[in-house]
Amino acid sequence: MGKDVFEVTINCIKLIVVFLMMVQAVPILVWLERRGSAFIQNRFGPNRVGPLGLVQLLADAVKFLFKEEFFPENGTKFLYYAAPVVALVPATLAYCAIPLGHPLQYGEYLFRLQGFDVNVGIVYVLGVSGLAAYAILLAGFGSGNKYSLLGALRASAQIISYELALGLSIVGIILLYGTFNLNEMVAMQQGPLSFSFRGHEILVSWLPNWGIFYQPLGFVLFFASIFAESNRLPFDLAEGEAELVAGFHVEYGGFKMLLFFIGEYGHMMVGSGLLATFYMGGYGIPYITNQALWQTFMDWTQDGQLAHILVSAATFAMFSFKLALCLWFFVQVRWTLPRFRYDQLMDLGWKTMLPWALFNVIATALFIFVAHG
Amino acid sequence: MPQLIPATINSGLPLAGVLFLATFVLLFGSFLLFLASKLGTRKYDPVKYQSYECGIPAQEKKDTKISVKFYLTAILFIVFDIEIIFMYPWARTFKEFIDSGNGLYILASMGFFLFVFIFGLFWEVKSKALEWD
Amino acid sequence: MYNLNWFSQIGLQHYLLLSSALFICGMAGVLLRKNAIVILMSIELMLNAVNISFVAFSHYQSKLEGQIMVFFVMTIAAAEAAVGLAIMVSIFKRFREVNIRFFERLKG
Amino acid sequence: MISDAILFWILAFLSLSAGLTVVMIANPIYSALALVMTMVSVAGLFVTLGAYFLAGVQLIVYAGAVMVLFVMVLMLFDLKNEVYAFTQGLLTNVVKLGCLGLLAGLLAGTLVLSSYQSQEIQDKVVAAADQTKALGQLLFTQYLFGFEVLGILLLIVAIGAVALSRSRGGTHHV
Repeated sequence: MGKDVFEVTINCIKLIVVFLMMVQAVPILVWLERRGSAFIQNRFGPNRVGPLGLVQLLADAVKFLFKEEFFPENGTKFLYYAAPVVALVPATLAYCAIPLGHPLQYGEYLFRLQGFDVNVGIVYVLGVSGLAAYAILLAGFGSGNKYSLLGALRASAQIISYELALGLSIVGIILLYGTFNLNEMVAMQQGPLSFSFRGHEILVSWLPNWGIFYQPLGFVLFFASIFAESNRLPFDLAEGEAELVAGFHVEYGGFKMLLFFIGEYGHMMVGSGLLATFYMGGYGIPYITNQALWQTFMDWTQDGQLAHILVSAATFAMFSFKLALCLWFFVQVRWTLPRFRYDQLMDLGWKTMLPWALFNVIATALFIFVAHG
Repeated sequence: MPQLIPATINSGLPLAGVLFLATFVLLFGSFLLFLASKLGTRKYDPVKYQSYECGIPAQEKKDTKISVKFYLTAILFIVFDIEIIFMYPWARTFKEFIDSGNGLYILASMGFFLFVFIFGLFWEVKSKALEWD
Repeated sequence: MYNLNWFSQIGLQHYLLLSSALFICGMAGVLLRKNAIVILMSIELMLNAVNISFVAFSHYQSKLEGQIMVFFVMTIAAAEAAVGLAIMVSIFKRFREVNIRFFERLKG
Repeated sequence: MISDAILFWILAFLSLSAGLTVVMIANPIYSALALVMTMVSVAGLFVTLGAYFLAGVQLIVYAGAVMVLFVMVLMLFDLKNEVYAFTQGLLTNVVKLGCLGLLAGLLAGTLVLSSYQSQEIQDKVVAAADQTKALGQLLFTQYLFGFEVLGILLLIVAIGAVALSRSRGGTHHV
């Protein structure tokens, strides 16, 4: 955690701040989703409360606080109340492992712009977010309702099915970078596209050195998988309204519902953050290495400390921009594609994406073998 | 010449931070639920507390028929998940093996494993274990 | 001999003590419980306890072989759970029962 | 290191209390959830021992896959609460006593034995810097055969599970 009391305190505060950043992004995302859908469907959307309706979600949150407490009589009390709280944990723990910006050196202290630096970053994120199935299962069983149970089963079967394609597309990433650490991956994606092929150095100066150009198929598979993992349309079979009413959260309302929402949007943010880190250079600014960026700021300000701060700020802004772009895709896709049928969903996961992910692994391994040999 | 510090200093896994954050999040969620339960109004009505059943009175919950496909999916998931986990250390050390001149060896060892993996997947598809209806 | 130092200096013996305690927990579960699924879970608990001691030995003797063994144990445990649960499901589907006392009647 | 000691005691408390809950509690669903808790804290113990990759695998395989299957199966069975979780009778009491005796013996043995050896072993703690790489290299050279055999074992499990789910469940009628 750190060497002395000051550093430990800063690290604890930083963890809470990252968590709160994730929580406060949810109202903005919901607003974006509602306004965006209204824009796509030629409506207005929420526009009364505050400028552009921005305060609408704050008003909703306050309303949620005063909703009536409610417990279905067939339910199991402990599981029913534990589920929404548990739903928060996996997304938060995973999100805190994603690097949000270049580490900041301040005097003798080093502050990371990320919750914690894990040297087995990918494995940790996968392991922690795998726990998300429990919140769904607890909610489904704790409500004591057939629809909830069926929705929970569907959701967890869907999540675990797409975890396979997700895990396999990450094998391609590990082959490419040769590390589990997310920071090292970002460091390898700096500058313009360049790689060595059988001893020849090849430089493509008009493209950034991003993973998406090495792993285009892996990118598509990963992108589709994170939609399924976060139960978003076109994969939101868990809450097919026509068949299951609302899936595993039929019996939930008020603030408990909001906690589930925060968990779901948290998963979206984890998925988008990983997508940006693996395939789009993470917090790195395209075409420029971080060292060159620092040099530019150094020449400009003539102050090493200020340049460090500026590098961190610029990379953080870059990461936020990439994250927002990915999140907008989630919204855009929701209002573009129709929902799958359940057998189509399972077929897509097991019979289409899994073989293609296997093909991606084999092709990547062969390419690296040829290029290095 | 001054340098920008490198982005990575291998620091293991800060377990204390993870535990702290998990505890904080659990307390945060419980506190909000507690607050909501204190602030909310309460009016008792027996119908309100029945299970939601699209308007008709809830029936007995006995003998809910659940498709065996769900277990089968979960079991097959376990099997394939472990095979994928085995590929992680392989992918991690792949470049080192190539650099030490053992590229063909590591490729062949994973080739056999992948052959078994693909054979299993092919068999599952062929035996219609993955069909949903 | 064992003063406050014993609590602040964590060594191999702490992990071994914990491992043996967890192992006995699991063993008691296997021997005493009636529900067959709980028995399967207790076996998983025992395997986990063994894994702790494997990793502890590997750490304190700076040999990685212990970790490889844990890898293999985990795989076999998962395989065992998968097959065991598949058997449980097919028994439950037919007889609506997971009590091990009931299985005595399955002799053929 | 006092902070390591604190972490160890927290995790030991969590895993032991959860492990006891698995065995003691009558409702199998709570039993399974307690086992999830045990798995997660065992993953934490692996981290304190420097086995980061194994901790991740423990989370993914045990907590994320095997226990999900257990919880799913239990929720679908929807068993009624067992009043008597344990078997009854003389034999049970003998087994209980035997467990206690074995526990006492193991604890005493560990204490006595490790007080002899702990000094010499503790000096050469492995450097945790790049264990994952070394682990991979060891797995794919010295233990390659076991690795390939496990692949075949997993194939057999997959086929067996499908066959079991198709079976009608025995030839006799109740």
